[in-house]
Amino acid sequence: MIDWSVHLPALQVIVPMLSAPLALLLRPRGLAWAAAVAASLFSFAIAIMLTIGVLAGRNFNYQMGNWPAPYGIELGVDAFSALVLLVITGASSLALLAGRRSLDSDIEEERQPLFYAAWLLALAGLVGIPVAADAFNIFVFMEISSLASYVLIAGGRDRRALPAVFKYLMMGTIGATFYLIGIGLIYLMTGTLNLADMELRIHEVADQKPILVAAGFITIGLALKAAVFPLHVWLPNAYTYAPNVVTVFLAACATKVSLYLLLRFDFFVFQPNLVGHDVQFSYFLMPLAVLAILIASCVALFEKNLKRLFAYSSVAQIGYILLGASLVSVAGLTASVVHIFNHALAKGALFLAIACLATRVSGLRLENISGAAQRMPWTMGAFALAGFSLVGIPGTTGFISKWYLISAAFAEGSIGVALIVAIVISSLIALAYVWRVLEAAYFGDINVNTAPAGEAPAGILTVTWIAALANLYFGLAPSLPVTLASSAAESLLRHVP
Amino acid sequence: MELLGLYHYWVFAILLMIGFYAVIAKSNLIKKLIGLSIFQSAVFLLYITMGKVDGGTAPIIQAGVENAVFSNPLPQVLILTAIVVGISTTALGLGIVVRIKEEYGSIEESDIQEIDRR
Amino acid sequence: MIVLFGVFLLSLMVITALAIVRTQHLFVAVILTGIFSLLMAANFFLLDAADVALTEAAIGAGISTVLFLSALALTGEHESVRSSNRILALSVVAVTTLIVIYATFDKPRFGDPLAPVHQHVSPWYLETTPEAIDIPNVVTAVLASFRGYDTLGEVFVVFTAGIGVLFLFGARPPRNSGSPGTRAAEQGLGLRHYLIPRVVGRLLIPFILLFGFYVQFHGDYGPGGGFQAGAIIAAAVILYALLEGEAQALRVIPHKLLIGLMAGGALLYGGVGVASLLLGGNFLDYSVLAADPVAGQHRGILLIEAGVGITVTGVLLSVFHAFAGRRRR
Amino acid sequence: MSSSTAILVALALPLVGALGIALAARIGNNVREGVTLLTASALAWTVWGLLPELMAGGRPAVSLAEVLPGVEIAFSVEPLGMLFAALASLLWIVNSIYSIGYMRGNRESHQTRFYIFFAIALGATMGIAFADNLFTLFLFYELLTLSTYPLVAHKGDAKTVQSARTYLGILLTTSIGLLLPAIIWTYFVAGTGTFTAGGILAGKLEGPAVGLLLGLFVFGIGKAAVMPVHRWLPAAMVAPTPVSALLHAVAVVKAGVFTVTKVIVYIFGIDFLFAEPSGGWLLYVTAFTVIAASVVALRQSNLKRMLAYSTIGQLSFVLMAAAILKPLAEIGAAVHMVAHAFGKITLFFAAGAIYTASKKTEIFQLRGIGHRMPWTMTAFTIGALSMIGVPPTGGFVSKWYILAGAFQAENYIAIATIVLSTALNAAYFLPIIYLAWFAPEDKTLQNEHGEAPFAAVLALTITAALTLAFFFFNGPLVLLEAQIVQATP
Repeated sequence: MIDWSVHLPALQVIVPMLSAPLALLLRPRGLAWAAAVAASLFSFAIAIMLTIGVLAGRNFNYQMGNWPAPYGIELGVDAFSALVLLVITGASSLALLAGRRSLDSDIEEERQPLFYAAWLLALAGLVGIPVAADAFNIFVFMEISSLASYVLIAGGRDRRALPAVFKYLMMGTIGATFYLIGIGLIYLMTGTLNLADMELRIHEVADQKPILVAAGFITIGLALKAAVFPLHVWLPNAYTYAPNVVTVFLAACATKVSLYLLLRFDFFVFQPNLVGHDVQFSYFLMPLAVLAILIASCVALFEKNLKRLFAYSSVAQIGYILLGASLVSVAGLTASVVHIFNHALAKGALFLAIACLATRVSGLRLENISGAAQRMPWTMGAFALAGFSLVGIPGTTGFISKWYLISAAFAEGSIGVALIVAIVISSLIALAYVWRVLEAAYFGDINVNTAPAGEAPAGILTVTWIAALANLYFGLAPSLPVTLASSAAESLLRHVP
Repeated sequence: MELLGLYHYWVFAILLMIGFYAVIAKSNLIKKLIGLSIFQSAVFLLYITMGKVDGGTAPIIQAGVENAVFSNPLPQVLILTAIVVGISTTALGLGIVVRIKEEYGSIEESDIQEIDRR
Repeated sequence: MIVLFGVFLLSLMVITALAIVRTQHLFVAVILTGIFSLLMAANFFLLDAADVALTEAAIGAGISTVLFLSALALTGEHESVRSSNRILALSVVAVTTLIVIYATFDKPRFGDPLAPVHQHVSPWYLETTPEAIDIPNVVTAVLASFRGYDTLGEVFVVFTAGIGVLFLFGARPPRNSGSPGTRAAEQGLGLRHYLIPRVVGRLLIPFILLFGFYVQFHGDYGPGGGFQAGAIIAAAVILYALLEGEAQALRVIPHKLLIGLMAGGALLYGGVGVASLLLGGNFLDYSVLAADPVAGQHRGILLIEAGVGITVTGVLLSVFHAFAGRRRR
Repeated sequence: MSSSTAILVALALPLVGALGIALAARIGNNVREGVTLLTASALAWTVWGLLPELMAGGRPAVSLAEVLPGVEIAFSVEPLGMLFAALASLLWIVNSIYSIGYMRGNRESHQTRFYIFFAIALGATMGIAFADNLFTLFLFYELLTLSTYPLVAHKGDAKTVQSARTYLGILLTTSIGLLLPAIIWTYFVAGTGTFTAGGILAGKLEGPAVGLLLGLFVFGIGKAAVMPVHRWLPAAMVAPTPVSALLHAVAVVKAGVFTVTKVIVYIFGIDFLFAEPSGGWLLYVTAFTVIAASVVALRQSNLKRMLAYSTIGQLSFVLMAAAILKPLAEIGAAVHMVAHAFGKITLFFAAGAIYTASKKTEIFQLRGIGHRMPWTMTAFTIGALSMIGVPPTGGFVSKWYILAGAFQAENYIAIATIVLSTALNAAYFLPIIYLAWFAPEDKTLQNEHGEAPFAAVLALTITAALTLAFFFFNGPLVLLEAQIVQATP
């Protein structure tokens, strides 16, 4: 009898991956969606099982092809990766479940099998990264996820999606290549690709110039992929012109995976080995994070296109995640990791609500949704809930993140106070831009020409509400993400001398 | 040999620079893609260079040959993968460029921005 | 002598790269890129990387050039705007280069057998391959078995690109301008009316195919394997399409079959992994595929290399047809 | 029903009521209003049922969940909260009766939404009253803000939405911008945010930081309307009058001063704060607000806006009493909350009744209106006298205690402020009383009207009676609130 639980880390990747060619071959075409949903839900279930295992104190290590590490490729799942896996597979499942009708209107029927195959590949690529424990393997899966995401975004109806994708492709490839250069330099000095092995062997490297340069290349390369300010320029248009449910999926997890990797590399490989790297890391990231938070929030405040508005908000939220990490403390990292989870919930729900709106409103601009709440009360209700979560109203997930972040900042003394001021100001800006939308929808006059005819279809609405209520649930009972996050933070910091 | 080694690394750096420059400075999308592939090629060179061993041969073990020195197989494997990844990216990029041409009638970045602004 | 040749090749590469960036004629740039790839392949060969050299030649110089040219046919060959943001580009590039050169100061000596790269993992591969896998080509052993999971990922990267291009071109072009009739006819005919290319091509195609299969199945013993073979076989079919016309080529290998190849190869590879799971091993542990572990490795490598070759052929051909079948408006 | 169950029931009742209202609205308006009244009565019964245990010195408590390590959603009943909850729940009944008269009399739209959010707001008020720690309090504080927004923006025209934006903007900005950091700071310093007799910050914080934290709290709690964060209150007057009456004279604003008082008493501890000079600014700021608001009120011509500024002054009056930091003054603060609630709700009811009957909103229009609306204007007079502090009204009692506390502390600024504000109160209320009763009617105005609908008149009569009764029967309350200061070690 095979003990399947041993194989969970591998199954996590190969289930969506092998489903992709199957989905492509399926006839009739409507089945492709069903196959994608099934595969996505299945990998969600695997992620849940992995999480349960991790919570029970189990450590998942898997030798691909049964070759011992560091010679073969190793997979590993700990609390941090489990949390990211939950986010990815959850976002994919919800977006797919919600997206059938919405995608039907965006993508012609004959192209749909290709599209769903690309979706599954994106999913496989994204889950492949947190599961991997080998630097080069990460690169391969990064490329699968990137190429597949380009395809998904290119499915947008607006032709502006194409230049947006091209830009994303360029910057994404440069980011990946930078990462590859960094890995190459480390490999040059240590002769290994396995992350754990790397950490041990960098100690022995006498002169560290190449390692230092490698740290720079890897950090910048991943920052590009994670849309860290000011390397975020690909993000707003890519999110804006992608099909609506693709935006849900990618906004919830694509940049998060790169952030995960950034943190993992910095804390597992560089912090323990490079003298003063923690300080460099902080000085490099903290100003960027603060600028991201403030500037991107301000841009969002004046943006009229709904999707782009929240895309800029994502750039700001990435700043929050980095800000916590840049404090290099348990509290700060916990805040970061919790926010990875919480922001995915909030943004996912928001973009789902926007997808709901899009089923009835054309041109998702602020003036077009004037009075929409009267025709679409459920949609706007979910939108409001998710919006509150983004702002950080107590009782929602966003509040939990803010709580941890501000607590962590208090521990930093006078710099902390300045950070708190920045956090608070940007929360208020977030309040303003969320409110601008809500006010237009609830109290704007209905424009006869553009007003929605009625409520969104029940299917997508149900999924949206599940996501919105998750914001409430994890705001009041956040023990799952908090437990995972604090254990992730501790394991990250254990590597810092 | 030492000099050749450094020369390899510097050529890597120069090619990287040329490719990167083309990616950033060129407005033509095809030219950008060409730049990107030069950029990636430079990295291939870096890896393969580090795999070389003095007096080594390709890592193919021949029967009867004892004490042969082999170059490092691992970087070669990695670059095999990277080359394939590179062509995949290029193919997708070209596809997007063709679609952009169809939609916008131009493949110059500046023209496209101009059209979108209107 | 080799040193001189190496320096010569490298210098030539730099010059070619500069020429590529400077020329405003995209056709010239693409052809130069092909030459650049060939130079690179030659250089790889000097550095003992035979497999990589073969791949770079087949994919970088061959397939990539074909793709660029077919794209050029659809987009135009002249670069009208020279450079947009030169200052930004120059400064970013200068900083990057300085950093890279800074890193090279402490690099281990080129070719030093005692460098850390050659100390840790790679000796293990060289030692373990004869006993555990028993094929001469260590690169293939690492590629297909020790790091088979990477290669699986790689196949899926190719697969993704194939899906991507098909997806992009599945969208109808916005306007049907131009005169589709004549253009289609032209494409349909290929070079059928030109006797010399046709005869030479016809003579060549079987040999190219044969070479492709040789590379596919000889990959265990010498340089080669699924990727190279896939590229070569695809090149043969592309040549056929050029000679006999798109339509004829599609009649031989229809669209549906291509998609089947794309998906089938990937599934074959994955299937081998799942089979080893079901037989009680870890994913991609070929040892369990036969009673004897080494025989199992042989079987596994044969199958996955076949999977790789099939997918690469399928994807490259699909991509080629997607480009070639697109009408310029 | 055990007392901890009672707490949960008190929290859940309004929410269940809101659901019931939504469902009942499909049956008919009378059923809907019936549900509202039923919910209000049940709530009052539940809350008042807790009173005997409190009087006996009991402190029922219940903990729902631990959200984060050390951060719980927990509730407990202590004298201040009991007072606040009892007051709000009692007045909700009266207010509901009044709402029926007002909303129907003015043919308001979206009445179902109105009653639903009203019930939710009351639920949030109960949460604030019973919160056992800062986190729980903050949770319900924000819920109260959000649930009252639709009530303020009820009319939905551009001007109303603009005012509602000011309302929400100021309240959320201050709470997220100042109160939240203050709360997290407290948790960070003290390791807990549980309201504890005698405070939790003593020995954990010193010097200017104390004053700073107090500032974050006082201005973060925008609902207390200490200048300069008072502007939301006049803005909120665009709401229908029942909202202004119960929420913006009782529930919301009292939630503000209640929270500040609670923070002073249970987080800082009055002895700690008294000994710490950096917190002394609170007295001056509140004293200034009392005077300044009264002066502004003097210049208002719109009746509701005048009442709003009067409220701002009275709120700071309570805070100033708390800031005297002497036992008698703390009792006075609590008592004044009640006295002001009865008086001010009466005044608002009267203003609303006048509007319903005659559509008059400005003070100068009220000449001789006493003869057309004798019940209403009698109630108005009683309310106004209570504001000034003339016996036999409730206002007199609280001013007495506060003045006694001020003398106890020899705090001459407070004494002077009390005297001056009394004079100012008289200056803006007496002219109205004079106009209403003794001035001849303005013949150019459309004056053919009588009293407001019966429900409205009934409600304002009840509250006026309560104002008078409070003068005579305040003993139990004083006893109850004395526990706060006795508990101080």
